[in-house]
Amino acid sequence: MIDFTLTLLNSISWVAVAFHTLAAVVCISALLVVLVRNIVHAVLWLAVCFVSLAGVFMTLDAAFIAAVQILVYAGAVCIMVVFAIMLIRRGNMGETNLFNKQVWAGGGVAVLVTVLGGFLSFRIRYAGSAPAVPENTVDHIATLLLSKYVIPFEVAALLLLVALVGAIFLAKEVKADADS
Amino acid sequence: MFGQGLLKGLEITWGRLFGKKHTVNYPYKRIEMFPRFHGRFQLDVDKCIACGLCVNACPNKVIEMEREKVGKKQFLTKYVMRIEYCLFCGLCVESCNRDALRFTNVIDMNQYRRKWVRLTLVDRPAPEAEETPEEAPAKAAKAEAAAGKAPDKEG
Amino acid sequence: MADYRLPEELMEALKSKFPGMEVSERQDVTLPLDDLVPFMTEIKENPDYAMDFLTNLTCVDYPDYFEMVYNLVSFSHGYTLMVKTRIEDKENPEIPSLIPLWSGADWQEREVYDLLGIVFTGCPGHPTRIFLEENFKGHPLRKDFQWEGGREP
Amino acid sequence: MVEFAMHNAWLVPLLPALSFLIIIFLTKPWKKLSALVCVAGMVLSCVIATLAAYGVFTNHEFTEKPLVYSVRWFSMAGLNIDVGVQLDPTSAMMMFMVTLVASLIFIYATGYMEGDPGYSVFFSYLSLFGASMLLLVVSSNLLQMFVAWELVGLCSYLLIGFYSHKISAREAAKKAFITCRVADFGLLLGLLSLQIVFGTLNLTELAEKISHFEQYTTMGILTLIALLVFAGPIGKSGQFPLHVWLPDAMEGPTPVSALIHAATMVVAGVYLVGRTLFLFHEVPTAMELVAVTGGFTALFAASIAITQREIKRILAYSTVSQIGYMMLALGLGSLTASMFHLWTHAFFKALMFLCAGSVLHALHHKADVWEMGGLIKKMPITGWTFVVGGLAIAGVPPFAGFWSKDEILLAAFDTGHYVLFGMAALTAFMTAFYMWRLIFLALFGDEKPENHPHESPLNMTLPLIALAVLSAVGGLVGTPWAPFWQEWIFFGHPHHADPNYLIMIGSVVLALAGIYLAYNLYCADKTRAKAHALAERYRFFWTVSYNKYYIDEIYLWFNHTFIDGAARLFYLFDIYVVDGVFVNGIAAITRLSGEGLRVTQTGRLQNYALVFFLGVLAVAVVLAFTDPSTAAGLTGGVK
Amino acid sequence: MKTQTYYLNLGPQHPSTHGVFRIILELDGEVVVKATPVPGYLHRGIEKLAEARTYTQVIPYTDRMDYLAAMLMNWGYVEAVEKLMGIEVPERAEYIRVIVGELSRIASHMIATGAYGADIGALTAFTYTFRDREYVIDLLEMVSGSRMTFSYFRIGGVAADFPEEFYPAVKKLLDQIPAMCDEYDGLITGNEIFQARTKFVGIIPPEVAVDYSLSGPVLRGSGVNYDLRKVRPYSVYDRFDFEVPLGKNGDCWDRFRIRIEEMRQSKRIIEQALEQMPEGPVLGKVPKVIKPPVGDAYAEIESSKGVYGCYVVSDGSPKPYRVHFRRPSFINLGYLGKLLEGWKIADVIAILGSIDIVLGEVDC
Amino acid sequence: MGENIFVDFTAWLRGLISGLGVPDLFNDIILMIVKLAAIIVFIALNATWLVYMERKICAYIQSRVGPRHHGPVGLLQPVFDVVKLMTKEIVLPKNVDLVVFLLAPVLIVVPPIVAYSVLPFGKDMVAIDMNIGLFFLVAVTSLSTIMFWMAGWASNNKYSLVGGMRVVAQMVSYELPLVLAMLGVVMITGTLNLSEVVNAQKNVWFIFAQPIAFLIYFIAGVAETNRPPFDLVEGESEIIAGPYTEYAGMGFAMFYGLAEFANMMVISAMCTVMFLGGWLAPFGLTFIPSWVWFFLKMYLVIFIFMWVRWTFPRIRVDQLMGFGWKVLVPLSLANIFITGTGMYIYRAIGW
Amino acid sequence: MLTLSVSLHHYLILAAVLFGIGLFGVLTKRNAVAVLICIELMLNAININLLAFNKYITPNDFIGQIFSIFVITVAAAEVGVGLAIVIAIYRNKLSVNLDEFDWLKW
Repeated sequence: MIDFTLTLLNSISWVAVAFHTLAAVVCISALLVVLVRNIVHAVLWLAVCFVSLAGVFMTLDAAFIAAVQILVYAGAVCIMVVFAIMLIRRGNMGETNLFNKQVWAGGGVAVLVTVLGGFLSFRIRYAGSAPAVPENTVDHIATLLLSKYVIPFEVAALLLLVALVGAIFLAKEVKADADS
Repeated sequence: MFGQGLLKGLEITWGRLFGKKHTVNYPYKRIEMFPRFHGRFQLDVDKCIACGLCVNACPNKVIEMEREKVGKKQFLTKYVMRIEYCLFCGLCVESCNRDALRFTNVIDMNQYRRKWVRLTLVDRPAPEAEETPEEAPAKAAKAEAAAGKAPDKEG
Repeated sequence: MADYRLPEELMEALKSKFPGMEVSERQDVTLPLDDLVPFMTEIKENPDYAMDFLTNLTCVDYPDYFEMVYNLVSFSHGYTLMVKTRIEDKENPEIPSLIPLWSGADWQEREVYDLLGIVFTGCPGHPTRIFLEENFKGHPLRKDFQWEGGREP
Repeated sequence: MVEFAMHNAWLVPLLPALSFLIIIFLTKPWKKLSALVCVAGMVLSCVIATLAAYGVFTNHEFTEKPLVYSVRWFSMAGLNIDVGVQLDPTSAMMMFMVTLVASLIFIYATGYMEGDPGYSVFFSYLSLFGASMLLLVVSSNLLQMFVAWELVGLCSYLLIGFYSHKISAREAAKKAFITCRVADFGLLLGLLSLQIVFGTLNLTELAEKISHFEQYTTMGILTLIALLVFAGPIGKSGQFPLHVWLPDAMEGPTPVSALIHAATMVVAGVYLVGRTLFLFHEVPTAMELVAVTGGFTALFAASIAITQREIKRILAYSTVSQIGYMMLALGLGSLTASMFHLWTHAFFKALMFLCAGSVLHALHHKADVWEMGGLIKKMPITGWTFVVGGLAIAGVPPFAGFWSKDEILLAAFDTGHYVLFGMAALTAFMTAFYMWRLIFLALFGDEKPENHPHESPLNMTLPLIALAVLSAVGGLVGTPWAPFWQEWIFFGHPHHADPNYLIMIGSVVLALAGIYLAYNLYCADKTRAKAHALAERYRFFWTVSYNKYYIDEIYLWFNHTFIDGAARLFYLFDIYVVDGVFVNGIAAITRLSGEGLRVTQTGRLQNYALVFFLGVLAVAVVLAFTDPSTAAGLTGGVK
Repeated sequence: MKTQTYYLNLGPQHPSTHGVFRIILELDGEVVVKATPVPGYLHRGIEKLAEARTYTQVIPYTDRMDYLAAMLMNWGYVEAVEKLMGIEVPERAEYIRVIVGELSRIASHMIATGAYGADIGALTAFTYTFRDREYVIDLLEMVSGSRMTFSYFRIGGVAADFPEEFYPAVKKLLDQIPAMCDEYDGLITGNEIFQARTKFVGIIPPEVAVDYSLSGPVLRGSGVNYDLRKVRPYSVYDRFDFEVPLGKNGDCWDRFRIRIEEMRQSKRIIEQALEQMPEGPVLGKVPKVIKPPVGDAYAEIESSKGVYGCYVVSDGSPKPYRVHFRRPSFINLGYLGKLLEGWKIADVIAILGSIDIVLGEVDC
Repeated sequence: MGENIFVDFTAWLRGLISGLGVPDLFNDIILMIVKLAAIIVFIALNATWLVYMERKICAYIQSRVGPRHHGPVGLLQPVFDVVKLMTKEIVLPKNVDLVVFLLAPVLIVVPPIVAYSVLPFGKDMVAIDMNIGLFFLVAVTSLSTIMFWMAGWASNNKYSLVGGMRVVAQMVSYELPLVLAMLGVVMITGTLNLSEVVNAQKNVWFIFAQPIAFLIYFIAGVAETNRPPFDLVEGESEIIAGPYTEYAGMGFAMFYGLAEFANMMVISAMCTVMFLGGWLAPFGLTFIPSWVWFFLKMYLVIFIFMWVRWTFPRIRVDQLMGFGWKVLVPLSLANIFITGTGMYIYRAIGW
Repeated sequence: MLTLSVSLHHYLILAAVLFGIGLFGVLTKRNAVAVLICIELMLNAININLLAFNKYITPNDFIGQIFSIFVITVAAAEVGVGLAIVIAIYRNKLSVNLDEFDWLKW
């Protein structure tokens, strides 16, 4: 019995344990994002979801992307969202994340999409065990980004700039009208 | 140049870091009080003639005085200062003609309960009357009148 | 000590303008209530006086009347002047506000209203209590004010 | 150097254009810098133009065969338009004249516009105008010329309306623009016809083709074309009956009046007719029309100028009159005389305008000559240069005007147009009269005590002096005894008229008589009683002349009666036919169908998204379950 | 465009209100749209209390107004009573008054300086000034016996002459004061962050300052030269040579800096007073029971916060009929509501600190 | 002696556990837990020590002597503080968002703890030697913003709310110059691995190669830890205590003691690693263990933090943002540019 | 038998579920901010797919990783602009309820 357990335990890989735990956390926190009634809690669950997703990325040997995920999503996007919520604050936050009238229809479509996606994913056949991912991914990504993908990279930079300017312009107060 | 003031500030604090410390390790070590310090009251009972001037001088009606007439002299039986109301202005001490009421340098008047704060300087029974009828009773009466005429009850 | 009072000739000029005014030997001016605002406007706006600084404003509750006291200073000439006026109506004392002339009168008038119950008319937002709470009954600095309480004997 | 200038004459219009761009985009906040850029651009152009002109005038072959540099602008089937630079003596002279006068006026303007809030903008407009005018001058192509023609029109509009806070300035700008547009429409039609008929607008090719126009068209059509083309100059050069805008254009700043409405732009019409003289030459009717129009305008405008009171208005009518002179010369076929007069006129008229500007500047824009007087004592430089200009325009030898006017009179006399000659001679007399009337009224006589004139600053007087010198000696290039001018600028073949001393002396006598009459009426007689009496005596003529023959009023009446009536008619058509049947009818159909479809448009984003994803789902299902390879392709393409 | 504002209740218990004082701020983000100051949390009715005390007994109550410069509070009151009664104060007493008054002013300004530093965030400055203030207070304690509420002045003079050990001590302190001021200057005034926080913040134009009856460093910070010690010298101030520091812009920085400068000037005054001090009695000829004639008197002095005036009415009895105090902090505070509009929360603290109020005085 | 004490201990522990026949996976997990516990203990110990140190330095700067009654020279004072704070009641104000309110002080210590896992404390002394260690650290520390915000939001107090707004604005803004300043070092070393960064400073510390970057890093680091002169998050004279206004007892201790000092230690440790040569011994004083050097340098930086704190006033919120965006960010970009140019020249010369 | 191995399909199903949850939120939440949040969830599901394919199919090309960087970039930009729009709308209408945004212009 002990031997069997030990064998079993030895057969478990780190990655598998991590993946299943993190996947569970991701799914549950994502569901909570949708289901909780307070938008602030939803955002906090979103942060949890993003951090766990970073963990999932780690299991995919994409440590760099994981760090980016934490930095951008958990560090920046969530902050932006909570800031926006704070700006559009109201007295009672308890009822800020409700469903609209098409909840059943939407739910049906979402379930169908999920089922179809899951079904289709099983159609993919690939060579059983994956080849090892190189140890140092950052160097490769950096090289590729600045050589082969330099134009998309720059375009993305430009996009960010445009988004920045656009966001400032949109959210800027019009002071002239505020005097009344 | 910008930053000069910042560096100057750092220099000052750096100097203070190793400079003289001004803390006194109270209560283990105490500073000498000045002679005029308004500390705890002290009543020299022997000098006191229970004239009541201090009672009148007090702005806040802190002093409670009880006296009995023993012979020709007024005899102080009770002298209580309600220190919780005291302003430590020193007017009572100043008003004392006999130099009976004085300040000391003692500062430990704090008490755990408010009702203990009251300072009882004299609380004693009056001695048996020693008949000394030759003293003028008018003087005593005058003193009593002065004592009775405490300041108005405040509005 | 140097003299900072209003010179005689200026005082005479004021007297001729406001016949109802009385001048004490210390050169304190006592005015009828109706003359207050014209008088104050005159001594503030007229460059001969230029009383641009209202130092003090208070009120005294005398048995028969309220007496308002104003202390004025002229920065340019260095004069000082004490102006008094009497409010005979003890029941509903009212006096025009001087806030339009000196904004500094604002809080002082509120204080006087609060403590003595003089109503200053002519300015929005007044009278409002400043020290005591809004629903406090009475005006403490009046002589007839009675207050139950105080410390135990 | 000269070679470079000649082969790079395109720089001449380009430099002012560059200054325009620099001022507008860079130096606008810095006034002095803007002025400097503007002046520098024009002076550089002037240097290049001078060198190029020198090159042209020292090399005889360009008279026969102009130096043309052109590039293809655009080409379509059957339509090839070039842009280019054509250097021949006429354009070289014109280029030189324009850049020179413009440079001087720009310098003058730096002083005149001092303190104006729109200083930089003004100079940017001036630069733009310079560029456009030079583009017009150097054009090798009629379309290019038309573009430049419109550009100068635009600049004229901008500059007349420069004081846009004044209602009169705005109105004048609009008037000028609309009047010129009317004329330009004719010009455009003419150019189109030329293109249609001859298939080209290049000047050289056109000259070639029109010389045997019978291969292409008939005489009637050609006449029509010539008349249409002539419509443009009538408008732009202020010929009767479209002269009305020019006097009003004096609302603009004085440098503008001097540059645009005296020296350069208004003579563009003359220049155009000169450039296309090969066309008019083939059409005698048109030639006659040009000559008559010119002669009549000259006399007509001069007769108005006699009674006007505002200093710039007098000069404006004088300009109209002098341009009529040039047209007359053209109509007589004498390009030489016309261009000669254009040349001299540019100098003395610019000079007089600038002097007038200087006077106005000194008198704080008090324009009535009757309110001036004795200015020559307070403003000696302005005054004496004005006198030089007056002598020049009156035709007193040896000043410039005398030689050119004499050339025109000679041309009229030689070609046997005696009526026109008489009109021209009368005009010359009247010119001398009204101009000296102005001079005597404004400069001599008693000083008015309410005026406090002062001499203008150096940057205003220096151009005056330069122009005065040019007005004095500018005519010496074409005296009958030394006919350099006639050697160079001609149409067909050089015309060597012998000096006709009779005409020469006659014109001088006429001029002197005019001056004397003016002196008699306005200077010798301090009270001017005689002048008033004369006006009273010929009250009718005076009134008509003073009210400019009521031309403006006639136009107004015409507008109200005919054009508004036609507009009313079209309005009714629009309301009932266009709107009623087409617009509203179609709209009603659309609206009805829209109301039916509106129900599906909830406006809710999520509703749409739901439907969208249903669609996606359907597509995915179809793709996934119909053909496995498609599905594989959909999900990553790996088998 | 609608923007939401919200209310923030600054005080009555807030570290930066220097006591119990409340400002209701209407904020748009961090910017003050409207500010309503609410004083009165420390109102004890001193003016009413005074009506039930004898003239001498009022003196300890005046201590409790500006408890940071209690000597000056005494001074204004006794000056008014002396004016009412026409008492001649002995010259030595006047000099003693000047010395203790200026020492009191130094102590008060030290607190203002340090507390302002603490408001801006430099807590160390606060401890430094308190440390130095202790030495000043020691001197005052030496002469009066108390460290804060001195009750040292008497009608007609002062309670007691200087003790002998006072003179060397005050000399020693005066020698240190320039170094102390330099230290504050180095630590606070010269600091760029501090300057950025205070320069051009809370600007009071001079005409507004006069209109609102502001006084003291607040008025002088706006450049109005109005210091009673110079303008209408009372006591023996006309015998001293000193300067009145003035501000240029009327901003917080000016008001703050003036206080440090005034400390230096006070030091000069004390030095001169010590030099000139005559011998003689310290208490004038005053009746045992003070009964002023019927009438009224108004006297003003320049306290550390501004013009401190006292109006006394007598009905001939031994108790004053009416006492009114013109408290500079109270009147200086009157402009606060308008002044705060348009500044940020952090500036509210900076402005309030620069006015240097003492709530005991404001609420009286 | 001492150099490898921690490394040896880890190896010994690993050997011990595998000797018991525990599978490798669990061996790893146990070691992980041990390391985590060590880090937490380390942080807690350091935080208590830092509380004491801060009080002492504050006192000394202010001419006082600070705590001295509990233990020798008051060394036990923080212990007493902790005991007091732990036994204090946790006050729950009305209408707070309870879960968030209680979670915030707990979560606030997570990012520093995670950050320590990649910090090299000494030679070969690093929990996880990540090749993107620096990036990971930056990412993780950026998480603490949201915890502060949670505290400010959940408190249902306007001072807290203003503090929450400020904390978000400030920390997000100053992260940028912080990272950009470190980028200069990264450009020189060409690696994100912290151990390699330290090794690259064998010859010269980067404080000498990148003085501007050091200055920017230091200033931004002060702002990131919300300490004066950038403490407007808690700025007690303005908004009482910012997000922590409503916290009492242990919650307060977590914010004020643990989180603040843990964050400060992370910033100082990063400063040491990036600019001060990490665990490298200066002047060849290698007989002192590397981790001692590391801590010495770290504490030097912390001391400067404290020194600055007790000297400077607080700046205003608009000045803070202006300084960050208009001074530090352009300056750090310029630094990157200068570094790049310098490196190019360096390579071109071919030294 | 308990198997705890991980394969590409695991990741794909996780991604599908996450995408479904996000889609559900997008379709049914009333708050505009919540909708934005759910869009982020969907984008992250995509990222899982990208990285999973990258690891299991083309581990040496890094296309998936690079693409996911772009996705994250675009997502950040989208959130920024989206929130700005939401705030702008809120300033005008004092509401972020998507049901009320059924006008096409204001």
